[in-house]
Amino acid sequence: MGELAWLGRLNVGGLAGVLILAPVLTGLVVFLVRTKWSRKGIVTGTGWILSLGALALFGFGAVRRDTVSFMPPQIPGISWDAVVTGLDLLLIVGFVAIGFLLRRPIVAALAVLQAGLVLWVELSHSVRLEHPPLYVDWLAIIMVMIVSVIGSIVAVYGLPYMKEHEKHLGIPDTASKRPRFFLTILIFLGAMNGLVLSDNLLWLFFFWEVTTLCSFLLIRHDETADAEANAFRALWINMAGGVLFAGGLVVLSHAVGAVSIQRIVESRASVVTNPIALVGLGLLCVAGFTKAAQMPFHSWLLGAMVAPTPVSALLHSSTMVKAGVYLIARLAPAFHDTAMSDMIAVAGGFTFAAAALLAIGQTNAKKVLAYSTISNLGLIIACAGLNSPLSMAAAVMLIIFHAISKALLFMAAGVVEHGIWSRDIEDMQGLVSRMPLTTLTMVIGILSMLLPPFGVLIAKLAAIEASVRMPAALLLLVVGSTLTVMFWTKWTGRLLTADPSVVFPRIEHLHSMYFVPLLMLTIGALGFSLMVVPLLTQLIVPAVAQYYRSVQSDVTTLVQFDNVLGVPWALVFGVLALAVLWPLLYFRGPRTQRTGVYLCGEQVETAATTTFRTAAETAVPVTIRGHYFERAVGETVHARWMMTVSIAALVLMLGAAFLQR
Amino acid sequence: MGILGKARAKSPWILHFDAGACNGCDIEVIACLTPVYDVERFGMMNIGNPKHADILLVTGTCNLRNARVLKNLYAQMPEPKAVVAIGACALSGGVFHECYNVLGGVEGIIPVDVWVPGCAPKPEAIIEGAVMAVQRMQERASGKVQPSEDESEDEHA
Amino acid sequence: MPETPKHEGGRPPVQVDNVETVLLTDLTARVQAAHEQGLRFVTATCLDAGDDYELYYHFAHGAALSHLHVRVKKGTPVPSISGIYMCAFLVENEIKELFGVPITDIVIDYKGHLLLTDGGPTTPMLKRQSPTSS
Amino acid sequence: MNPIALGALTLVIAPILGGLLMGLDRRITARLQNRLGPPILQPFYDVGKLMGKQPVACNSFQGVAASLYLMTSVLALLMFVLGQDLLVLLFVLALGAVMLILGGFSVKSPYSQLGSQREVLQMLAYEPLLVLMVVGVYLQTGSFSANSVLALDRPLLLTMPIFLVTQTLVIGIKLHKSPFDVSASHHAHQELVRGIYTEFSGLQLALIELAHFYELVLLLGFVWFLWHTNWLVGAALALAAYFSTILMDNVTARMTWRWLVSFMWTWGIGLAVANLAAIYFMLRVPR
Amino acid sequence: MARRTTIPFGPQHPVLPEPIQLKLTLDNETVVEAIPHIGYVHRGVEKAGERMDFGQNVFLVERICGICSFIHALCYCQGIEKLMDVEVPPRARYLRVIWSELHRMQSHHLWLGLLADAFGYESLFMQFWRNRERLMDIFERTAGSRVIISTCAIGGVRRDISPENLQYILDELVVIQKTLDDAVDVVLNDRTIRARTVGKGVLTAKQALELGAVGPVLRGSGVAVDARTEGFAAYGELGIEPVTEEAGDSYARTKVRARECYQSLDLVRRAIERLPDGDIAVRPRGRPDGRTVSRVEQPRGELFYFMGADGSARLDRLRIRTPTFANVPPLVAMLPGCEMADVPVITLSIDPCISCTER
Amino acid sequence: MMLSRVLSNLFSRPATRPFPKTSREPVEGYRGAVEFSQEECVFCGACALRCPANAIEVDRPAKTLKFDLFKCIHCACCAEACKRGCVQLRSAYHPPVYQKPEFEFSGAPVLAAEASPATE
Ligand code: SF4
Ligand code: SF4
Ligand code: SF4
Ligand code: SF4
Ligand code: SF4
Ligand code: SF4
Ligand code: SF4
Ligand code: SF4
Repeated sequence: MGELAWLGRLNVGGLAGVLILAPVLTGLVVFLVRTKWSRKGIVTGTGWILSLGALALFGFGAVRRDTVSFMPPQIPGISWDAVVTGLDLLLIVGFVAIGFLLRRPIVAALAVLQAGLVLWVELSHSVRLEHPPLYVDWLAIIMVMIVSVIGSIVAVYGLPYMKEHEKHLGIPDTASKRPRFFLTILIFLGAMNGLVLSDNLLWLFFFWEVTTLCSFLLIRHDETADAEANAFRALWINMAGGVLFAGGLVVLSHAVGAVSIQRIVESRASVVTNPIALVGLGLLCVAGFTKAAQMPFHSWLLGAMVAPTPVSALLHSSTMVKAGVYLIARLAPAFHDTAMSDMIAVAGGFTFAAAALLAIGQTNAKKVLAYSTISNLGLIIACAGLNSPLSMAAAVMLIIFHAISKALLFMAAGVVEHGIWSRDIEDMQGLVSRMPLTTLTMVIGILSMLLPPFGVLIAKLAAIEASVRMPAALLLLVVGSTLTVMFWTKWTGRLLTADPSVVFPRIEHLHSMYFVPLLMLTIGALGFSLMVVPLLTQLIVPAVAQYYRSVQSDVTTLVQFDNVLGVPWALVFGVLALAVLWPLLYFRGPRTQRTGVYLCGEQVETAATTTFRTAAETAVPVTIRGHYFERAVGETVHARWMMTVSIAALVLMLGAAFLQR
Repeated sequence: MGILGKARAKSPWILHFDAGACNGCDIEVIACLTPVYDVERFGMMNIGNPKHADILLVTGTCNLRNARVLKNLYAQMPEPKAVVAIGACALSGGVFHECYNVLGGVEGIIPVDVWVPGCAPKPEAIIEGAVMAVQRMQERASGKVQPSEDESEDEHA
Repeated sequence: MPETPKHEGGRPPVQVDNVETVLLTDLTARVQAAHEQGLRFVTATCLDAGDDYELYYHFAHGAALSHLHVRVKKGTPVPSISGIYMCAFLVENEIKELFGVPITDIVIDYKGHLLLTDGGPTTPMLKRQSPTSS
Repeated sequence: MNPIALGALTLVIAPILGGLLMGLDRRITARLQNRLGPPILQPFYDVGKLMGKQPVACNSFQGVAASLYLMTSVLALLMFVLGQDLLVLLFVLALGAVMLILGGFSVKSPYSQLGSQREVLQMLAYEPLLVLMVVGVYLQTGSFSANSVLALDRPLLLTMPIFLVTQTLVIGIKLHKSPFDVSASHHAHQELVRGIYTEFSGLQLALIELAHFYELVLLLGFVWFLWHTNWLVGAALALAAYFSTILMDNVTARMTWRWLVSFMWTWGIGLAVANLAAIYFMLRVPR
Repeated sequence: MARRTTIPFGPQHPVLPEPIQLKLTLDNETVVEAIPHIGYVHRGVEKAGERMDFGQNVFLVERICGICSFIHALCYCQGIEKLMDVEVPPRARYLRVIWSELHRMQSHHLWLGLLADAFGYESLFMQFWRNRERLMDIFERTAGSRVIISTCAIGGVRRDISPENLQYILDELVVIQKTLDDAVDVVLNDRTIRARTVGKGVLTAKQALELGAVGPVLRGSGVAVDARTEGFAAYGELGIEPVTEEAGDSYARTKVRARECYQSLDLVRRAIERLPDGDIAVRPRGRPDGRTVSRVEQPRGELFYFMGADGSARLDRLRIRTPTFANVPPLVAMLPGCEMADVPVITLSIDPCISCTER
Repeated sequence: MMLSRVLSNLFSRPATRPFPKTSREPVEGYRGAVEFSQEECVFCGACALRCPANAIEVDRPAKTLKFDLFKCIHCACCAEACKRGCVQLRSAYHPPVYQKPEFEFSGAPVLAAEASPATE
C-alpha cells in the first residue's frame, strides 16, 4: 500500500464535509437551475463525487487501520456545535410550521417536545462536549460506502424514472416537481452520511431528524390524499421516535454524563450495572426501532409505498431504515451481555418472523418488498441484540447485502411498473417472456435474498449459528427464514411462468439509465457474494474487531473451518454456475423439441398454447392465480396479536434494563 | 444401444386413454395393475401423463371430440413411443361401428403398433399386447423398423 | 329382415302407465306443481313423430312413476324447465342438440355442443335428416 | 481418508445405494400390496430409459432447474461426507428444492403450477425440522459441522429420540409418500397428475430421479447420525426409518396440504422443540 | 379478488379412468365453480337401438357400459318382455338376480378401489381389486366372459349355472367376504380416510331429491329409494330393504356402497339357495309393440329405459337415462366450496360412469 | 387394521399369477377366438344375419365368407345361429397382432389362412 500512503494523510474532516455538504449544495443547484441537462449532469456528478469520496474514505481507513475521532474543518468564528444546535432548532421550528400548515397539531406538539428535550441536554452542565463530534471506523466507512454508492445509483435511476412518472401523471414539464424531488434526495444522502459519521449523539439526532423530514417530503411528493396521509403517518411515527431519542439522550446524559457514543461504549462497565443508563440506551434503541420500521411501528414503511419507486428504493436500501439499525448496532457494545440485549434479539427476531409471515399474503409487489425489508431489518436488529462477534459480522454483512439486493429489487420493480403499469405480482405472471432482462435482474435480486451462495443467506446462516445460545431467538429465526423462502419463491415462480409459445423472447428495450444501475447492482450482488470470504476477512472481521475492542471479544474464531464462513463459497458458486450453464447449452437447438403444456389433452394447438377447449366447445385460456393464503396470513388476521406481542416485547426490553445479570 | 435398450425394454411407462370405450376394456386395463396380473413386474407403470409415457393404450370407438385429445396426447409423448389399440371398439368401432358419432376406431387418427382384439380382451391379452409394443418400440429405436408415421400409411394402403 | 306392417299382432300396443297429456302452454305450470309436490325429476324423453315432437317428462315419487306428455309442432319454442328443476339442464341440452327442439332459456346452455362436435352430425336423432345436416 | 477420494467414492456409490434402496422400496411396496413387484434394479432402468428419450421441453429454464436440483443434492451429500457445516448443507438442499419448484412454476401448466405451490408448503413443513435437528447437534457438540458429530463418543439418539421420528416424517415428505404426497406422487393417480414433475420429461426427469437417489442417501445419513458410534446400528436405524415411511405410505390416505402444514407445525415442530428444550436444560449450554 | 384460477380437470386425467372434463374455477385451492364438459364418449347408442333389430340390441345396450353390463341387458330385456308380454321362467329370474348382484358387488369393489386410489391409498385399492378378481373369475367360469358377460336374453338367460359352479360361487363368496370384511373395516374406520371423506361433498336429502340424485347418492342422503323394491326379476320373492345413510357426505355414500356389498352377498346366497329348477328361457314370439318404461337398480342407481315399438323388428325409440346422467347435476352442486384436493374424492363419490352418461 | 393386513401380505405369497411364464388353462366355455370349420360351412348367412357387429359377411351366390376379427365382439351369436355348428368360439383368447389379419374363405379353396404372422 506504499503508493497509497497519501490516503492516510487525507484531511478526514474535509472529506466528511464533502460527503455531507456536497450533495446539499448540488441539490440546491439542481433546484435552482432548472434545465434537463444540468439536472442529469449534476445528479450524476454528485453521484460520482459521493462515490469517490466514499472510496477515498475507504482508502483512508484501509491505510490508517484505526478509528479516528475528528473535528470538522475549523473555520474561524464558527462553532460547529452551535451551528448544529441552531439548525436543529430551525428544523424543529420547521416541523412546528408543518404541523400548523397541515393542521396536524400532533406534529407540532412532538416537535415542541423534542425541542424541550434537546435544550435540556444542551443546557445541562453534566454534558461534556469536548469530545470530537465525528468519528470514523470501519462500520462508519461501510455505511458511508453504502449510502454514497447505492444512494447515488438510486438517484441516477430516479432521473428517467421521475420523468416517466410525471408523464404518467400528466404533469407538464413546466410544473415539474422534479427539481424539488432531487434536492430532497440529495439532502437526504448528505444527512445520512452525516448521521453515520457523527459520534456526538446530539449531532446524530440532528441528522436523524433531517432524514425524517426528507422522507416526509419524499413520501408526500405526489401530493395526493393518499400520499399526504401516509407521509403524515411516517412523519409522526418518526417524530415520536425522535422524542424517544431525545428522551434517551436526556437520560443518558444524566446517567453517563456523555453524549458521545464512544464515551458511552467505553464506559460500558458502569453502563451495564446502571439500570438508568440502560434505559437511556433502551430508549435510543426504541427510536431505532421506529426508524427501522420494526413492529409495532412498521406501518409507516408500508404507507411509504405510495411514493414513487426511487424513494422506496432509497428508504429501504441505503438510507432511513438503515439509520435505525445502524444506531442500535452502533450502541450494541455498550449493552453487550445484558438481558436487555437478549430482549432486543427477541424483539428483532419477532419482527423478522412476523413480517415474513405477513409478506406471504401480499399480492402487491412493493408491499412484499416492504415486508421483506421490515423482516430483514428485524434480523439485523436481532443480530445486534445477540451481540456477539459472529452475530455482528452477520449484521454487517446483512446491511451490505440487503442494501444491494433491495435497491436492485425496488429498481427492477420500478422498471416493471413502468412496463406493465401494475405493482401486482399476479400481473407479473410470465414477465420473463415480456421483459426478460428486467426479470432476470429481478430474479437474481430475489434469489440473492434467500439462497446460497448469496451473501444475504450466508449472513442469515451466520445469524442462526450465532443465535444457538438463545433458543427463543433461534426459533424465531428458523421460522422466519422458512417463511421467507416461501414468499420469495412464490413471487419468483410468478415471474418465471412462461408461455411455452414464446421460444426466443424478445429482449426489451431498456433506458440506459435504467439498465446501467440495474446492471451495476446485479453485478454487485453477484460479485460481492462471490467474494464473500475476502470481504469477510478483509473488511468485516476487522470492523467487528474494532467494534468489540471495548468488550474484549475473540474475533479470530470467527473465520474457522467448521462455521458457515469457512465454507469455500467461491467453489460452491462455481459448481452451481456450471449446473446452470450446461443445460442451457444442452437443451438447445433442434435436438430439443418444444412442446405445449399438458392440459389433459384438450390443449388448443393453434391458439396460444395455454388455451383449452371446454364446455360448449369454447376455448378458454388457463389462468392460474398464485396462492396468497389470505385467510391464514392476511394482514388483518394477525394485526392485533402481533401489535400486542411487539409492544409487549418493547416494554419487556426496557424492563429488562432493571434485570441485573 | 445395449444398456439403454435394456433399460427401455424394462421400463415402459403407460398412458391409458379412453377414447369412447364402454369401460369394459378400461377396467381390464386397470385390472392389469392389480395384484393378480401386476404389470409392474415388467417395469410398467400407469403414469397418466403423456410427457412421461412410452406406451399409449387406447380403448374406445373414437369420436371427433376425443380424437383431437388423442392426437394431442400422442403428440406430447416424446419418442420413442408405441401405441396399442385395445378392444373391438378401438380396432374398428366394434358393435358401435355404425353409430353416428363414431369414427370407427383409432386407425387413421394416430399410428397403431399393436392391436388387441376382444370385447373386452382379457388382461393377459392386454399385457401381451403391451409387451409386443415394447418390442416394436425397441426395434424402431434401433432403426430396424420405419418410424410409425410412414408405417401406418403403407400398412393400410 | 323384412319390415312387417305395423300393429299386426293380435295384442293391442302396450301403453305407458300414469301418463297425462298436457298442452305446451300448461307445461311450466304442471312441472311447477310437480316440483311443489316434491316429485323427483327422472328425465325427459323426446320422440320424433313426423311433423311433431312428442315430449315425455318423467317424475318419480318414491318408487312410483308419473309422466307428462306434450306434443308440439316442430319449430315451436319449448320453455325450459331447468329453472324449476335445475337438474333438467343436461337432458334439455341433449334434446335440443340431438333432436333440434328449440328449448329456450336452459340454465347452462351448451349451445349444441354438449355431446356433438363441430364437423360431426347435427340433430342426428331425427328420423329424416333435414337437408342442412350432414 | 483423502477428502478428494472420499468425495469421488461418494459420487459413485451414493446413487447406486440410493437406487437400490428405491428399488427395494418398490419391491417391498408391491409385497405389502400382495403383488410381486418390479425387479430391484427398476429405478436404474427407469433412469436409463428416461435418459434415452427424445428431449422435450417447454422452456429452457426447466433443464436448468433439474440440473441445479441434482447438483445441489450432490453438493449437499458431499458436504455431508466431508464433514462440512450442516446448516449450510441444509440451505444448499433448500436451494435445490427451490429450483425444482421454480422449474415447476416456469411452465404455465395447471398441474405443475399447483404442484409447485404445494411443494412450497411442503418445504414449509419440513425445513424447520431439519434445521432444528442440526441445532440439536450443535447443542451437544458446540459446532455445526458434520465432523463434530463423529467426534462425539455417545450416540445422539440417547438425547435426541424425537428426532428419529421427525426425521422419518421428513423422509416421508421428501419422498412424497402418503399421507404427505400432496404436491406429487409416484404413481400419478392424484388430482395434480404428477404435480410438480408433470412438465419435466426425458433427461430432465432422469436428473431429478438421480437427485432423489442422492437425496435419499443424505436423508438416511441424517438418521444414521443418530447412532454413529456403531455404524451397523446406525444403518439399521436408517433402514428402519426408511421402512417406516414405506409402511406409512401403505396404511394411510393422502392428506391435504392444510393438514400437512398444520400437523408439522404443531406436532412436528412442537415435539422437536420440546426435545431441544430438554437437551438445553440438561446440558446447560454455556453462553 | 376477481382473479381466479381456471383450469381443465380432464378429459385425460389419471384419476379419471374415463374422459370427462370439469372446468374448475378456483379461488386459491377452493373450488368456486365446476362446469362439466362431456361428449368424449358419446357414440349414439339410442339411434343405433333404432337401427339394429330388437334381439341384437341386447348386445348393444350391454356395451353402453362394461361395468354393470348385465343389468343394462336386464333392464332392456324386461322392457321388451313387457312389450311382448313374455313370462320369464323362475329359474331365469333367479339367475338374473345372481348375476345382477355379482355385478353390483364387482362394481362396488371396483369403485371402492378407485376411491382408495383417489386419495392415494394404493394398498387398499389393491386389496379391493384383488378381491374383485375373484368375482371376475366367477364370471369367467359361469358366463364365459369377464366383463361383458352377455348372459341375459329376451325371455330368460342364455346360460345356466351348473351345480358345481353354484357351489364354486358359494365357496368363493366365503373368501370374498373375509377379504371384504378387512377392507371395509379400513375404508370406514381409517382415520386418514375419514379425514378425506367425512363432511366432504354434503348433499342434504332435500337437495338430493331436488337435483334428481339416484342410487347410493340419494340413499347416502337418507332417502330410501331403490328400484329393486319394485320386485322385478326375483327380488320380490327374495325381499330387499334399501340401504340408507343419513349424513349425505362422501363418507355416507361410501358406507352405503360398502353395506350394499354385503346386501348383494346375502342376496346371491339366498338366490342360490332358493334357485328353482326348470327352464332358463322361453322363446319369445311376435314383436314388441307399444310404449313402456323399464326401471332397474344399477350399482350406481336407478336405470330408466323408455321404449317405443311399432310392431316391427326395430324399435321406434330407445331412450336410456342412466344413473350417472342423473347424478351429474348433484355433483355440479356439490363441488363448489370444496378443496381442489377433494375434487377427485367428491367426483368419485357419485361413482361416475361417463360411458353410460353419454351413451 | 391395515397395518396388520399389509404386514401379513409382506410375509405371504403374492397373489400375482406368473403370466406369461405360465398361462392359465383357458376356462371352459370362455368366449374366445372365433373359429370356422370351413369344410362344413354352406354359406347360408345365418351367422352374418345375427351378428350384432356385422363382423361376418357372407356372399351366398359367390360362396364366400369374410370374417373381420377387429369388429367381432365375441358374443357368440354366430355360434348360436349356425345350426351346422361350424362357427365356434374357442376358449382361448385371440392373441394381439401387429397387423389386421385377413380372414376369408370361399366355397372350395381357402383364400387366406387365419393369419396373424407376427404373433409367433
Ligand atoms: S406507477 Fe410509477 S410512475 Fe406511475 S405513479 Fe406510480 S410510481 Fe409513479
Ligand atoms: S393512471 Fe392511466 S389514465 Fe391515469 S395517468 Fe396513468 S396511464 Fe394515464
Ligand atoms: S371392445 Fe367391448 S368391452 Fe371394449 S370398450 Fe368396446 S364394447 Fe367395451
Ligand atoms: S365406470 Fe368407474 S372405473 Fe370405469 S371409467 Fe367410469 S369412473 Fe372409472
Ligand atoms: S349405469 Fe353406468 S356403470 Fe352401470 S351399466 Fe350403465 S353404464 Fe355401466
Ligand atoms: S358359418 Fe354357419 S351360419 Fe355362417 S354361413 Fe357358414 S354355415 Fe351358415
Ligand atoms: S362372436 Fe358375435 S360379433 Fe363375433 S362374429 Fe360371432 S356374432 Fe359376430
Ligand atoms: S344354419 Fe343351417 S338351417 Fe340355418 S340357415 Fe344356415 S344352413 Fe339353413
